[in-house]
Formats: sequence, structure tokens, C-alpha cells
Amino acid sequence: MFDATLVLIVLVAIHLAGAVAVYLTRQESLLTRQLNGIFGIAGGVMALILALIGLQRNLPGSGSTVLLSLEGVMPFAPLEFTLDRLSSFFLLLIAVVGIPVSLYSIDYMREYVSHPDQPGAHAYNLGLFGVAYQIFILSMILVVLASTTFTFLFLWELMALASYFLVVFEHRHRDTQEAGTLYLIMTHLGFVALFIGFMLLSGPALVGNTTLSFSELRISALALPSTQRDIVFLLMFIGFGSKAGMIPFHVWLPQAHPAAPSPVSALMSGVMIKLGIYGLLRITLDLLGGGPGWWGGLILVVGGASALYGILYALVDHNLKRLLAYSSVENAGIILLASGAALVFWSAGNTALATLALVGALYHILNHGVFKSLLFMGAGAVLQSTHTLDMESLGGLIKRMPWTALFFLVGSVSIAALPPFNGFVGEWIILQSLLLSLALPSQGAHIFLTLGLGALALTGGLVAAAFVKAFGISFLALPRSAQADQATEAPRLMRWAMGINAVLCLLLGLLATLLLPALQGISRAYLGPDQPTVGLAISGLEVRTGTDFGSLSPLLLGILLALLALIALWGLRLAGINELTRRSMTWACGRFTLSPRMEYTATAFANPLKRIFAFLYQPVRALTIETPGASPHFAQDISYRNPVRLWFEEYLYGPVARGIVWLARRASLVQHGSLHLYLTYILSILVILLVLTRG
Amino acid sequence: MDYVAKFLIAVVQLLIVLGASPVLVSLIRRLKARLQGRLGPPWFQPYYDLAKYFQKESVVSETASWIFNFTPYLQFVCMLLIALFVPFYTAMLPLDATGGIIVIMYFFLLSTFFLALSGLDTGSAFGGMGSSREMTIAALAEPTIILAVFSISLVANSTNISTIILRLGSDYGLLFNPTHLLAFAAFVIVTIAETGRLPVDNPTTHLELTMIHEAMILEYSGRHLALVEWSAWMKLFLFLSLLTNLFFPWGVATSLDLLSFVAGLVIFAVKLTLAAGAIAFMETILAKVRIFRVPELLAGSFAIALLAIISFYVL
Amino acid sequence: MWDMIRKIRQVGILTEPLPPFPAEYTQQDPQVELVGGELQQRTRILLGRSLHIRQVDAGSDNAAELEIIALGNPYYDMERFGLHIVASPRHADCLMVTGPVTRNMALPLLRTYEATPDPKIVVAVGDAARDGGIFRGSYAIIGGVDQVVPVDLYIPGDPPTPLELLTGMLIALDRYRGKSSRRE
Amino acid sequence: MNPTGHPHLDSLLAQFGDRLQQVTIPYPAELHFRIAREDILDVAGYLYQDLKVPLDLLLAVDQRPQRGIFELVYLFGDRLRHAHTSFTVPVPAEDPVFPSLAGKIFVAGRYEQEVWDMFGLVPQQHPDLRRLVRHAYWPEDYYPLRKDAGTPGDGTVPDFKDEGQPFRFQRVEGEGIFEIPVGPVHAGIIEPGHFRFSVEGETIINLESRLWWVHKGIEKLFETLPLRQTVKLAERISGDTSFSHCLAYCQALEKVAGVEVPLRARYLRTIYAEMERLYNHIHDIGFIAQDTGFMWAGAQGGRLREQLVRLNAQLTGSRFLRDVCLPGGVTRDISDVVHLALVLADWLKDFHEVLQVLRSNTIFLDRMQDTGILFPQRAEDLQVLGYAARASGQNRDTRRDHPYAAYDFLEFDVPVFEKGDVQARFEVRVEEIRQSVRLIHAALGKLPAGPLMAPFPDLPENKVAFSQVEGWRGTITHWVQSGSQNQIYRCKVKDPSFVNWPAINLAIRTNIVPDFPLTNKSFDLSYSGNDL
Repeated sequence: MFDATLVLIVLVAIHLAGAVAVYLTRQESLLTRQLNGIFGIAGGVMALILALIGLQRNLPGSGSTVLLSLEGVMPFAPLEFTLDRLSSFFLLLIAVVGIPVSLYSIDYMREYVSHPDQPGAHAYNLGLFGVAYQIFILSMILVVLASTTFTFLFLWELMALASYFLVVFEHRHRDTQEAGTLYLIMTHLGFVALFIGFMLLSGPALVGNTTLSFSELRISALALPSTQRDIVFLLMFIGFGSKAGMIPFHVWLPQAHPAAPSPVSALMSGVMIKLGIYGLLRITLDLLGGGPGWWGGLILVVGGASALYGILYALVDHNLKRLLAYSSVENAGIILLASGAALVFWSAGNTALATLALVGALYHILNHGVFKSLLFMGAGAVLQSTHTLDMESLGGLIKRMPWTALFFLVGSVSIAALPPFNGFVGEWIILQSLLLSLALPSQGAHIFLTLGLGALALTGGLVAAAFVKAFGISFLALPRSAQADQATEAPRLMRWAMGINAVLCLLLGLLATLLLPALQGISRAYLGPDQPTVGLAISGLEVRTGTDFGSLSPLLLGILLALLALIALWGLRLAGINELTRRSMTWACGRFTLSPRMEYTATAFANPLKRIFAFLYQPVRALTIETPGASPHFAQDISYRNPVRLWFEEYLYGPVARGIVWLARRASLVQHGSLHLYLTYILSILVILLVLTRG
Repeated sequence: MDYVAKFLIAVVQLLIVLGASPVLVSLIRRLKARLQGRLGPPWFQPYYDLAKYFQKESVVSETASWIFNFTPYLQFVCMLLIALFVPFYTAMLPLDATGGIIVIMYFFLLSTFFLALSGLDTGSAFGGMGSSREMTIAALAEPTIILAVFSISLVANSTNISTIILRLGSDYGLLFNPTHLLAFAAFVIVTIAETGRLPVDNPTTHLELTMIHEAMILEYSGRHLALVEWSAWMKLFLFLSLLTNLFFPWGVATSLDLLSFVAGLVIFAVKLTLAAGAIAFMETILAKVRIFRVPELLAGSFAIALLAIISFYVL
Repeated sequence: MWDMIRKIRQVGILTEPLPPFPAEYTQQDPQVELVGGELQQRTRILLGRSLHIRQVDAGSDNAAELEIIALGNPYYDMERFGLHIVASPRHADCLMVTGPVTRNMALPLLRTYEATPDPKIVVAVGDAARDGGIFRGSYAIIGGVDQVVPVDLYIPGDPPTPLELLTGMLIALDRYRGKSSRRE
Repeated sequence: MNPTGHPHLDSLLAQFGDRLQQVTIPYPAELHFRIAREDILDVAGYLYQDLKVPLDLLLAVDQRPQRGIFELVYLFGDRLRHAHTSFTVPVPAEDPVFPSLAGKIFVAGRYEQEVWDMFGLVPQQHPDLRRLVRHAYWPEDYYPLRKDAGTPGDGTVPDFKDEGQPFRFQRVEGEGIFEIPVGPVHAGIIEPGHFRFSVEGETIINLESRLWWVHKGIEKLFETLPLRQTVKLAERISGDTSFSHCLAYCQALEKVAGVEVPLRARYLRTIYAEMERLYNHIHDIGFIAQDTGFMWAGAQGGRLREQLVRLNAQLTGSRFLRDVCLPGGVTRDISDVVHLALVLADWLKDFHEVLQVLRSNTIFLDRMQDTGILFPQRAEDLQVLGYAARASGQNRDTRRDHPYAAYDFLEFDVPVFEKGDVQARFEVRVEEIRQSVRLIHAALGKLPAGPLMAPFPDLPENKVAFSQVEGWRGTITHWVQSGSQNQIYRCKVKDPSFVNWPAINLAIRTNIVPDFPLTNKSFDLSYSGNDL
């Protein structure tokens, strides 16, 4: 029906036109925001169409088609874009997250318009934002389609720069500048690793030739000696892993996500870090065509560690967005864990299990994109309404922002992998794949898989605790500050955007069986047909794993839940229960009226787990009591602090961090919001890149 | 199985969990009272309590939101749903293929998640205290549950409960497998932690500062309280049913005839009575450990569960 | 553990049967006084078999509290009658108030009453709870419990013994049939 | 007159000379003098810091009707030298201020707070002048213990009503610190008290107790009730200490009236006092264990206590030993001495068997160890009394240091532990149970014949006396001044709880929240006795 190439051209045109159009409008007008949103949505729709074409294509193998090959656009090398199943899946992710986020940004970005009573106080250049936004989305779309080394690296860098610009959009805050600089440094360290990795991948004869297409790389990779393949894998693992937020390269993520405007946080967390996974899958599954078992094992172990580390720090962080960012580290970890397991199974020759694990990983990628962007949008709505993300100043928002609260709750329940929402189905499949691993003969793998399972299980419980905290402390009980007390519901478009994602969370949970065959198709395209047994079978509404091992019917569960609820309600009414409800003060032991000072705080909520994991957090307690006069038993001022230690930041990046601060000061020279300075900067980076890559 | 039989079994499952869970609680209370030298409450006391709660008005905090009102119903429905997947007297569960043991555990977690939220909802310091502690324990119990389940499914080669019971029931040798025994030990500890029994939580305490589960429900009254209490009893019932039937599947009916159903029911009652006796005895001789020793206990059970798995591979 | 089992066996069941029901019992019996004659029949039926008690010390010396605690010991075991002390007024059906109501405890008592869901009964325990007793006339005393919340039942005594408390409650709930059996 | 024979006399005279006026020794081993307001810091400081004599009591008396002034009375008790020293300080009505000792003697600060709260005398430079009895809603200028204070509701004072006015609490700064309000209506059957925890989740940073919820105006009632009734009132200061409070009050009255109590009555008083100690100790031992979730132990504590209170009822007709002690002697005799001795011996055996079970429960022991530590230095600074002091290395027991009743004639040991945690307090009480049974057995063996009661005359006017009794919780002090027409002019009651309450706040700091009930129970203080 649609010609894929045409769709791609339209898509690129939309985004480029969007960038120009947005820049041409007045910087603070409603039109700027509307145009940016509309072009974003339109581009997203095109991406969705492209994704559906790719997924539906009934071709053997990966179903790859070269869409577009452009000579001469760039001076040094041709650009080439190819659509295959893996790209299609990630296009789907970009579209599913990008469309609501673009819608959301229309109302959200009014935050940056100067207020009439304070002219110029908060004014930011929205036109500039729009340009970067369009380019950011476009570069993400194109990077998953890129099929030559140069195309890929070029777009990868473009994506990094556009996102960097978006991160430092609120350049007036010093924190933002430092976060941006840290991000820039980390992303370029990753880029260097990728660059060297690609160079080595090209094989001895063609070292440094960046014009090679992926299909040529596939062939050259086969000829590589195994040591070189290992080195390539390690470099790619570091390069892509740092983008995905795996430890110890995650440090930029909890800084950059909270600093960025909320739609950007949603996109970065929901989509961009997944492109790190995309790269890793592209390399390991496709270009290298699999490797020894320890590749998977390494990914699995690092993934498990990331998952644990991420959630443990999410638990003790009380900045809503930073909590979500740490949770992204955790989720990237889970995805890596599942992908690693898939590679382990694959290398052991068990494609059935590898398929199962990979389907789990892919499904979790999509799910995480949906609920994490939902949560970031929710956090953004809170920020817009209260001007704070500090959970210790929030509270009581469920009455003031009922819709936002509901959507955030849906996101929290989904991310905690609770049925009947989407997170559960992904978690179930991943668990099944690990549980089934006894089919593997290797003893060594079992230890890895068991540890991975332990990490995943431990993570599962902690996520629930972290999101009870995130939702409960921010939205329930009494507001802890005047801003929270005066909060108002998010504007209409923001509510719609969040609503779409909330519904998606439910639908992806209940109707998983509709999507899973497509994911199975993707996995089989790279892994080959299921062997020795069936890994995953989807029949009607039911998902089955192994031979009679496990089965799940999410839709039926949902229906049962609703049915039982109806029966229970009807039964209780029939029994004639007393339905009188009287409102009264919260019971506070008789005399005192509860004040926000007497509510559980986020710090307090996490305190038991903080004490339990004190060996990890190494909190530094400081209790000071000032007493007047001679008697030590009359206290005048008491203060207490108990912050946790950030291991990697303190011990690994500690020395580096000082350099970063130094750099940040220097960098602030170029960060004065001037378009020209930025453009000059971006251009110079590109030129350096091109010179480097010109073999 | 035809649809009538399926439907009937499902209805009977629901009736059993609703009707028998208060009796189980009553049994434990009476046994404990006897061990303390008292007569204890009448057999049907939990029913009287429920009937009374349902007839009283509900007082709801002005601070509370819909979460507070919604949670008791959600919990109740979750327990009913789980009851369809837990074998009591028969392994022929009609909806077994809809979800296995993982589904059960995540529905338990769902109800805990919302109960913890409702604890925070009223703004009472006690509610927050309860939910903070409950989530801490849930977070640490979760991995043990998963690993214990893993061990069982390793032994039985399935995560679907009917299949597990059928396979374990047909080969009693599997039950004495060290993996299975270790998993049992781990599961016992987790059951105690999840159902809030001593030495983790004291269900009969009056000290609000030491409470875990009770602290979260301090604000509930009337029909809400009835549902929350009933759900807690059902949770205990379900956990004990899982514990007894997964590890001692003797007598669970594996065919669709009346005789094996009756026998299954009798044996099930005996098993639960023994479990109740064990709980009553434990709660008489034990005190409540300091709250920060609970993680040690759970870490111990985690280690046992891990050992269970390793023993499966090694032995 | 074996010491304990031995002790449990040695102690046995201590719970004592109630004394025979006084044959000539009338509403005027000095054991208890029901305000306004008797509790509503509906309340009696509802709470007769399951009465959850929240104790409020509104100013007592702690003697009455000690006797209420004693209701739970193996000799009296009030649980056998469905009487149970609960931790939260939200769970309670009955406020058992002791002592003269002090000025400082008036508001907490009222708040506790408001926090308790209907239907509920208020029992004033001890002479001081009736009219202030020996403390009457003090600047710090408001007076009897009925000065703050409506009282349904008085149990006299200074303090009433556990047996008086138990029989008083059971008479009010119409549960004291007084066969000398252990349970009614 | 130049009195001699008091251990502090010479050194005080040498130090202060003429600044001490009207030096007398009204009763054996009790020195009394008057000093001027300006000398309080010097004299009290000398007694406390140089002579190492703790402050036992500080009270005010409204003497305006007769002499137009307020009086402050400071009472120091020297337990090593078995003597007391007290001095009176006049405070003019038109300038009701006095220097605060709080910086030097912590416990003095607490009494001064009370004096300010009840009489409106302002301690200058007091570091923490917050109201005690008068909760936030009480009128600023209403001082209930002044003779002309009047009663709300009778038209002399505008009536006032509690409308939930907030109190001042210490605010702890720091991220995420919040406050847990507990009480006055608790979840268990406990007396009302409000505890404000400043916590970081489970970690307690600071605890403040807000008491005086059950303040009944007892000290004022002593001044208005007829003498017979005041004895009953003394029994209702703290119900669990009915006998000891009554004994302390009767002894003070006997001193005022100059009545000698018959020897048999003094032995019987000893026996009853020890019975009171026994039933309270066993009750709390059971409940300390129950507070760790060891419900069986709670049932055993309840059982063993019930046996004793039934024995009380058998002996005296009252489960709380009420209406037994009267000024001049006791009303109830013990006829079957052997029976009582045997019953108690059986009871002690029973107790030991239960104790063995408790001590073999490792969870219970673990809960008690290192929980709620009150360090000996702090116990000394705070002048903590009773078993709480003896568990923190403070070797003090009024029965031995200032003997009364028949304690002079009987042998017993005073157990002292150093660690100051819950377990130490538990162990002190276990040991005291043994000592109490030993004392009762010895007293029963030596019980002399004779009358139970000496005739008690009308009180002489305007005479002052105090008496101290080691109740089961610690030293109880009653200070009595007679008025005219057989009435009491002023009675100051000090239950040990009054000085022990602040110790809990220190003992619980940096502990975890769920350990508070256990710590609180191990101190087991009276709210009623504190609030009066």
C-alpha cells in the first residue's frame, strides 16, 4: 500500500520542514509549540507506518530492504538506509513514544515562555528547542535505519549532539550545564569505543573504511580472528552499553535526565537509551552473528548488576525525575540481562530459549518505552504545576491533579511488573526463559543464569518498594509545601498524552498475544528456527513456554479480575452491608491534628532498606546537638544528616569529576544560548568526525 | 473436563477460601490461647467479627483519596482470583492454564502494593510506618519466593500448579529430592514473612510502633476493615495451602470423581490443621525479632533457596 | 523449649467459669447501670457476639487499667465472650473510659469518640468516671465521662474487679446467662 | 540554740556562716535552715557539687495569706551519710522570680519548670521554660496552686476550653526528618502521654514526651479535702503504687503529729509494701516479654500477678492493698503467717520456672540486649531513681539508705547492674523479686506481737515534715505542711516517675522506633504519678 522509501522521504521532509518552520515562527508564540508538536506527531505517524510495513513484510530472514541510498549528500561518503525487522521494531518504539510525547510537549513547553508579570525572566528560545527536537527525533529514526558504518556513526553523533543541546536547554541552571558536560563527555567516550569497534570490524584489509555497508561488514566479520571479534564485541559493549546506561557508564544518566525538559527526558529514557540496546543487538545478533557463551554471560552479569544498582539508588533518591532515571538504569539492566541470556542460549545452540529470552527483552524494551515516558511525563506535569521535583516537598497531589495521579499510578503499577499491566507480561516471559534454562547442558551457564535470576527477583521486589515510595509520597496524603498545596491539574494535551500511554500500558498487558508473534518473528529472523523444542507458542489468547512448562493468558486474567470484582460487589450488596461512609479526621492518637510534618517522608520510607543495604550505600551519619549553657541535657538545635555514597561517582569518576567541573566552567563560555555558537560547535565536531573517518 | 465441572470446581474453590479461611484463623487463635492457659475465642468468632464490621459504618479520613476506598476491594478480588489457581483438595484447576505460580506471586504483590499505598494515603505516621516496613519485607521476600518457585519448577518441570502437583504426586521420590526439601525450608520462612506471623510480625500486638501489617490498616473501619481482614485471612489460607500442597501433595485429588474429592477434602483439612498447629506452637515459643534482623532471616531463606537450585544442578 | 512445654502442661487451662447468674437480677442491680434502661436491641444483636474495645484513660490513676489488662489474663480470658481490645478506635465498637475526665483529656476523649464508627457504646468504668469521685471539684477535672461523651453503661467500683467488669459488660450485652459453664 | 550532730552542718557553717539563718534539726538526721534568694546558687551548688548530695525535691508554697510571700523549699538527701538537708527561700509576692539551678543541676530545672507552671514564680535563665501541666490552651496568668487561684466554672476564673492548640516541640533539621506523634490515646491499655519522635524513618533522632494529660489537681485537693479523705487521695496518686504512696503520706503525717507507730504495724507495712513490689514486678516482667511478641510470657506474667493480687485481696480485702494503711498504723493483720510463707515459696518456685523459659528464649534476650541504654553518667546527671537507676550503676535504695518501717531490722541485698539497657532493668527486677520474697519471709518470721494502730490526734498547726518510701518504682517523697483545723496546708508529692521520664528520651536516642515500646515498658513509669 505504501512505498517504504516514499514514507521515509516524507518522514525526513516532515522533520526537516518542522525544524525550519518552528525556527521561523516567533520564539514564544503558541504556534511555535503547536508546530513543533504537530510535526513531531506527523513524523511519528510516518515512523509508525514504516514500522508496520517492516513488521508485516512477509520475507524470509531479517526481511531487509535497502530503502534509500544517497550519494553526495555528505561530502565524504554515501548515506544508506535499510529497513529490516529489528529496525522496524525500534521504529515502532520511537513512534509509540514519540507521538504522545510530541503531543505532550505542546502544552508542556509553555513553561519556558516568559510570564507577563516577569518579562524575560524565564524566557527560553523555543524555536531553537524545536529545531533540536525535530533533529533529535529524526536522528533516532534514521540511526535505526542506517546501514553503513559512516551513516550509523554520523547519525549516532547527530543524535548525541541534538540530545545534548536539549539537555542543556535550561542553560541558566549551573546543574544543567554540568549535567550536559558530563553527558557530552560520556557519550563521546562511548563514541570513541564504537568508532574503534567499527574500524576493527571492517577486517584487516579494509581497516578504516567507513563506507562499508552492514551487509559487507557481515561478511568481513566472519573472517575475523576470534580475538579480534572479542575485542570488537567488548568495544561495542562499552560503547552501546554506555548509551544504554549500564553501570559503570551510567553516571551521566541520573544527571542528564532530570536536567532536560520533561518531554526530552521522556524521549531519552523511553527511546534513546534503548538505541544502545539496538546497537548491541545489531552487532551481536546481526553483524557478528553470535559469539561465544561468555559474551552473553558478560552482558547478563553486567545487566543484572545494573538492574540492582539502579533500583537501589532509585530507592534512596528523592528527586522524582532522578528516581525515574535510576529506574531507567535498572530497566536497561533487565533488558541487557534478558538479551545476554538470549545470547547464552543461542551460543549453546538452544534457539528456542534464545527466542524466548529475546522476545522478553524486546517486549520489555517496548513496555519500558511506554511506561517510562508516561512516568516522565507525569513527573513533568508535577514539575510544571509545583515547580519542584523534590519529593519531600510534594504530597497530596492526587486531589489536586487527579488525572495525572491516575496515569502516574498506572505507570508505577506497570513498571513494578504487576498484573494485568504490560510490565508483568515482559517480566513473566523473561522469568520463564530463565526458569527453563535447566534445558541447557552447560554447568557454568547455570550459575550465571541462577545469579541473573536472583538479581532479577531481588530487583522485582525493590522496584515495587521504590514505586510505592514514588507514587505514595508524591501524590498521597497532605501536601508538604505551599507549592504542592496550590498545584493544579495538567493542561488538556498533557493529560491526553499521558492517557494514551496509560491505555497502552493496559492494552499491551491484556493484548500481548497480538503483538508477541511479531516479536517472535523478529527473533527468529536472526536466531533461526526454534530448536530443540518450542520456546514460545502463542495460541489465541494464551502464551505457552517450553513443553507444557508455563502458560499465561493475560486477557483472561483481566476478564477474571473484572468478573470477580463484579461478583464480589454484587454479593456484598446482596448481603446488605452497611454502605454508610463518614468522613473524619485522620486518627492521630486523640489530641493533635495531623500536619505534613507528621507524614512519612521519602527519606523515611526508604530508611529501612537504606539501613539493610548500608554495606552498599555506606551512609555517613552526622548528628549534631547544640546545647546552651552548662547542662548537656537541654538541647537547642538538633540536626541530622545521613546521605548515601555514590560509589562510581566517588571512587571511579571522582578524579574525573573534578576535571569535569573544570571543563564545565570552560564550557560555559560556549553555553550562552546563542544559536550561532552552538551551530559552530556542532559543525566543528562533525568536521572532526568526518576527517577522522575518511580512511 | 466439561464446562459444568470446570465451573463447579471454580465456584467451590471460591467458597472454600471464603468460608474456611476464618476457621483457620480461629483454629490458630484457639490453639494459641490453649497454650497460654486460656480458653480462647469461640470457633465462629471471625465470622461474628466480619458480620459486625459489615454492618457498621465506615469512617474514612478526610485526607484519604480513592486509593483508600479502592484498596480493600482490590485486595479482596486479588485473593479470590488467586484462589482459582491454588489447589486445595483437587489438582484439577479449571483455569490453571491462564497463569501459573508466577501469576499468583505477582497478584499477592499487587495487593501488597496497594495496601502499602493506602497506608500512606491517610497521612498518618503509623500508616507510613507500616507501608515502609511492609514494602521492605516484601522487597526482600520476593527473591526468595521466585527462587523457591524456581526450585519447585525445576523438580516438577513446570510453573503451572496443576502440572506441578500432578507430577510431584505421581512420583513421591521427587519430594525427597534435596532441592525440594531446601525449597520447602525457604518457602516456610517466606510464608511467615509474607503473612505477617511471628517472628517477623506479631498479629496480636497493641503497640502501634512495632506493627507492620496492622499499622497499615489502623485507619480502616466498617466494610473496608471487613474486606481487609478477610483478605489477610485468605492470604494466610492461600499461602498455607500452597505450602502444604506443593510440598506434601498427598491426597490432592487428581481425577474427577467424587470419592477422591471427598478424600482430598478430608486430607486437606488435616494438613491445614497441622499447619495451624505448627504456627500456633511457633508463635507460642517465639518472640518477635528486632525488625532489622528480619532481613537476616530473609537473606538466610534466600541462601537456602539458592542452595536448593545449586543442589539440583550438582546432585 | 521442653521447660516451656512442661510448664504449659503444668498450668493447664486456668479460665474460670463465671459465677451463677443472680436469679433476682433486675435493671437496678448495683452491678451495672445502663443509662436509659438498656441498649438498643439492634446494637445488642450486632455487638453481642463481637465487641471490640478501645480503652481510653481519661484521667484515672492506673488501677482500673490494670484490672482491664487483667481481663485478658488466663483466669478471666474475656476473649471467650468475643470481647477483644483493639489498637485503633476505627476498629472499636466500645469505648471503655476510666477515671474522672481531666481538662487535658477532654478533647482527646471526644476525638476518640468521633473516630469510632457507629454503632458504638461507651462504658464508664469506676466511680470516678461516673461523677469525678474523690477528685470532684478540682480545677483540673471536668467531671464524669458523660460531661464529654454520651455514656451507655456505668460499671461502679474503685476500681471494679475484673470479674465485675466482665459480668457488667455481659449483662449489658444481654449475654450473661450465667449457667456455670465456662462459656455462656 | 546551736544544733549539732548532722554530717553537713559543720561544712555548711564553715562555708556560708551567717548566710544560713534559723538553723535547726527538727527531726533526727534532718538539717533545716533559711537562706536568701541570692544565695540559692551558692548553697545548692555547694551541696550538689562539693558535698555530692543529690537534690531530692524542690517545691513552692504560697504563704501569702499569712506572710505575704512565696516560699521555695529545697530538699537534699545524702544517701551515703543517711541524712537530709533542706532549706527554705522566701520569694516576695511582688517580685516572683528566683535564680535557676538548671545549668548546674538538671533535675532542678524540671522542678523549677513545675514551680513556674503551678505558682507563676519565674526561674531566671531557665533554658527550657515550656509549660508542663498547663497545656497550650490554659490561660497565661492562671496558676492553679496559688491559694487565690479559684476554680474554672465557679465564676472566679474565665472558663477555658481545649481547641487543639498546637504545642511547641523541638524541631530537628535535616533532609526527610519528620515527626511521629503518638498519644495521648495509645493503641494498648496504657495511660495517656504524648510522645513526639523526630525520626529518619526507623532511626530515632530525638524524642520528647508531653505529659500531664491526667493532671487531676491532686496537690490542690490535699488542701481542700478532709484529712480522712486525703489518705484515700494518696492511695489514688498512682493506682499501682497505692500502698507505698499511702505509706509515705501517713509517715509524713505521723511525723507532723509526732505519733509513734507500733512495731507490729511497722512489720506489716513492710510486708504489704513488698507485696506491692512483687505483683508489679512480675506483671512488668511478663509484659516486657510480651512487648517483644512473646505472648506466652505475657500470659504467665498475668497469671502470676493475678495470684498475688488475689492473695492481696485475701489478706486485706483489696486487690490494690487499699484502705490498709492509715495514719498511726495498719487496719489489717496477718493471722496465718505460715500459710502466707508457704504460698509465697510456691509462687517463687513457679516464677523461677517461668523465668527459666524466658531466659532460654534467645530472640527475647536479643531484643533486650543493648536496647535503650541509659548510661550511668546520664543516670547520675538526671538523678534517676529506683530500678532504672540501679540498672545504670546507681547504688541507691531508700529502704537501706534512709530506713523506715521495719527495714532496719531485716536483711536484704540491693542489686546493681552497670549496663543500663533493657536487660539490666529486667535483671534488677528479677533479683528484686527474690529479695522481696526473702524480706517477707524474714518479716513473717520476726513478726512481733502488739497493737496494729496507735491513736492519731488532730494535727498541730503549721508544722512541716517529709517522708520517703522506696516504692517499687523508686523513691517516693511526700512533703507535708499542716494548716489549721486539722487540714493540710500544702502537700507536695513526688513520684519517681517525675525525674525518670527525661531518662527515656535520652535512652532511646538513635535506637529504632519499634524498640521504643520495649524501652518504655522497661522503665515502666507512672503517668498518673507524674501528672498528679
